[in-house]
Amino acid sequence: MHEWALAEGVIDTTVKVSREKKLKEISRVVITLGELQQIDEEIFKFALREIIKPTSIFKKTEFKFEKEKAVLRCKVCTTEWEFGDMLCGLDDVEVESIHFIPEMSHIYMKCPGCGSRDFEIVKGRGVWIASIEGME
Amino acid sequence: MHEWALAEGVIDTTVKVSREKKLKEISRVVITLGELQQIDEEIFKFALREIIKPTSIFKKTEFKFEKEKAVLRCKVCTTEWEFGDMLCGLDDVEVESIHFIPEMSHIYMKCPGCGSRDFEIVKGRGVWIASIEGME
Amino acid sequence: MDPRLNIIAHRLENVDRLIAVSGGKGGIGKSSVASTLALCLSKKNYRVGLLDLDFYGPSCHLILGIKGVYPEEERGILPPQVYGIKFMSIVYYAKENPLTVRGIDISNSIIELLAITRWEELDFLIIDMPPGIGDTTLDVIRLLKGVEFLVITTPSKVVLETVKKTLEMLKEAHVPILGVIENMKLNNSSWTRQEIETFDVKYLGEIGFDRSFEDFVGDRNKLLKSSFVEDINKLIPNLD
Amino acid sequence: MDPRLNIIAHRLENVDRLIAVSGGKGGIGKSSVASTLALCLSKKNYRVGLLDLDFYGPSCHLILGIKGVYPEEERGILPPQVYGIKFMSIVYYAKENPLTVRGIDISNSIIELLAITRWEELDFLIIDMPPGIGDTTLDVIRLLKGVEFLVITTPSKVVLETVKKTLEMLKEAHVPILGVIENMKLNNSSWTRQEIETFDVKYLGEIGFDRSFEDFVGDRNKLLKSSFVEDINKLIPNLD
Ligand SMILES: Nc1ncnc2c1ncn2[C@@H]1O[C@H](COP(=O)(O)OP(=O)(O)O)[C@@H](O)[C@H]1O
Ligand SMILES: Nc1ncnc2c1ncn2[C@@H]1O[C@H](COP(=O)(O)OP(=O)(O)O)[C@@H](O)[C@H]1O
Ligand SMILES: [Mg+2]
Ligand SMILES: [Mg+2]
Ligand SMILES: [Mg+2]
Ligand SMILES: [Mg+2]
Ligand code: NI
Ligand code: NI
Ligand SMILES: [Zn+2]
Ligand SMILES: [Zn+2]
Repeated sequence: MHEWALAEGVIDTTVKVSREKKLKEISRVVITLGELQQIDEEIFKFALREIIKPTSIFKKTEFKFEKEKAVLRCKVCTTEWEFGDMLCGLDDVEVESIHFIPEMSHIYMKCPGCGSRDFEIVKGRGVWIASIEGME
Repeated sequence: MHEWALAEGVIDTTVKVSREKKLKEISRVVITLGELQQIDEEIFKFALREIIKPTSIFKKTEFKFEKEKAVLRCKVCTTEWEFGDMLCGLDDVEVESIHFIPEMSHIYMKCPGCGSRDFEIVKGRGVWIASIEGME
Repeated sequence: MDPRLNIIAHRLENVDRLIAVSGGKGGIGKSSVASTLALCLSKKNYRVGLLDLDFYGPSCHLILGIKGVYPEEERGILPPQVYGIKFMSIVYYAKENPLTVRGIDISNSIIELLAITRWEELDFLIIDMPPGIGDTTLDVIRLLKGVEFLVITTPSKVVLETVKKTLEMLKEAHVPILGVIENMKLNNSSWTRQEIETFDVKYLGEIGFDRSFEDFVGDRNKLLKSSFVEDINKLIPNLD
Repeated sequence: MDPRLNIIAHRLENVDRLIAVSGGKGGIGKSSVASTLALCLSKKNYRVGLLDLDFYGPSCHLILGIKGVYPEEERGILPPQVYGIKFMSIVYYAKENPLTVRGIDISNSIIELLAITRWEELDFLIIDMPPGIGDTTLDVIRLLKGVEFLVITTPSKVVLETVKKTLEMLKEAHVPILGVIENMKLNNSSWTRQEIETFDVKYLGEIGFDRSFEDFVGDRNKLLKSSFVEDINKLIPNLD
């Protein structure tokens, strides 16, 4: 349940935006869940619901989740690949390290083209707020 | 005339691409000149012409230049600004350092919003090949 | 929008003092000072956290002899408490492996760690910084409001030249500098003190070169009896 | 497409050996060894270049006492020749200022420097590496084909732990490792040698702790008479 800490980040940021934009109600928050971090959507939703309880601007909020595949690109040979293709080669401890700190993927993955660990996380890293909508 | 070295990079890369794509003639190379590096277009064109002399694939090549304004974004307060707005505040030695290594701009510029030097070069850094067109 | 940036300040709101042990240069004793300082403060019954942010060469766990512990997962992660110190390090996740990553990944890892770690109430959070003034230093400055820098140097000219760059950078960014500690002192030269004072920065004192320091590494009880610890204890009152 | 990446190999095609002096850890004597090695090789009439890639703490110019020179601009830039060494450093452009930049900017600066510097014919290009195994190390590995790593360590356990990470990373990336030099040796312990050899890496020899080294810093003539130089000269035959 370390997801809770990230859910707090989403709520906190939304509250901040609502203040800046003087929104009285938040109608929709779209959250991107990058594949690399392997966040459990149900746990995340549960955490969000628990955290917002006392806050009125969230009375009618819809939390929409979008999953994003993780794409990695090698800095040496420019090969691109998806994390999903490699997941089965990883053990539980490795997946857990990546779950906490997605960059740990550099320890447990290599470029399938040239074997280098010098790759970029192009997309699908972790939790991201795609948009926040509300009414003034 | 250190422009020459970068022009060699353009020609060399174009030759490499022509080999990979089996192009017999290069019809057009579009080159982006980022404002930050303050490259002189005439010098650059002259260097290109001199370098390609012996190489046949460049007989009918048009080199098209596109200037790109340099945009910087502060990592602390997210302010965005243009290099052009700050250029008049820099002396010759400072501009020359940036001309050689555009990242030296971090020494001579600050965020106009908060004074931080922790900013990103969003675009308009230096020489870039936008496209290479040719015939097989 | 990055949901992590905004929550970091909340994670640290009950930490009284954030002290980043830095210097820009490597091998000057940043990790030795950070680890020992945390140990000494905890001995004095302060509530202390120690955060090792040198991801390429994490050392605090080696110096203090910390192993076999792992954070608890509870609405984030709770750093394990060792010798009274709440200890957080990338070694929990990277184990003994080299981290073959670039600055952007270091930055993202630090942001993640700061966003999920629950320090709770602390009097001091000591942060062991890597060499350089790159991503880690810039992120600590932008994300940890109120952070104070404790700068280490040695009696070396080559070292001081780089340390001066760090001091300049911090001053220019209006980051509070607690002062400078001169480590690995071999003689009585006051050259470093003079150089530091022309910089208008406080010279906090010195730590002697301790020939047996390496023998104590990894053994907290021996460390506590070292001249290094003696010197650190003398410096603590100057940190206010 | 980045026009710089492709030209770098051409800039170095007439350089016989590219040697990156590294270790992952700071303060172990990378810059001291790199600078002195370049000096000694040049004394032996080799054609030598020295490239300082530690952009946060450039030190080679300080150790060799190089100042008042600047590259010539001619179809790129030509490094000035000092004491027979073609010397390239970020100090030409950053002067004495701290470089408040992130890894991505370090990477871009290095690529730029490698793309425009004309080394011409050289027997050796010695590269002084920064601490860490981040952007600089990764770029040197990906862009300088044929580069060999010369790894420095000291008799310290804390240091060796980080140096081992660098060795592991290099081995895993199939980068040639010339071997390891043990610097700042104070006694006759063979502990480091044993540790290195279990790693299946060549132990090249040692450099003693030279108490007067700091007094010689910046003065090439004094340096040349130091025990440090004596030790380096003994090691040179092992670099083949
Ligand atoms: N006062 C001291 N006396 C003797 N050795 C020291 C002292 N301070 C640090 N060291 C040694 O110096 C080396 C570098 O110390 P470390 O704390 O790892 O530096 P940094 O974190 O700045 O890279 C280690 O081998 C350490 O044991
Ligand atoms: N063999 C040695 N004897 C004494 N001092 C040394 C020796 N090698 C290096 N030093 C000193 O150690 C410090 C760090 O050396 P430096 O070459 O800057 O290390 P690095 O480049 O690895 O950070 C400097 O003060 C230098 O003068
Ligand atoms: Mg308080
Ligand atoms: Mg350290
Ligand atoms: Mg040759
Ligand atoms: Mg160095
Ligand atoms: Ni979790
Ligand atoms: Ni020029
Ligand atoms: Zn690859
Ligand atoms: Zn700003």
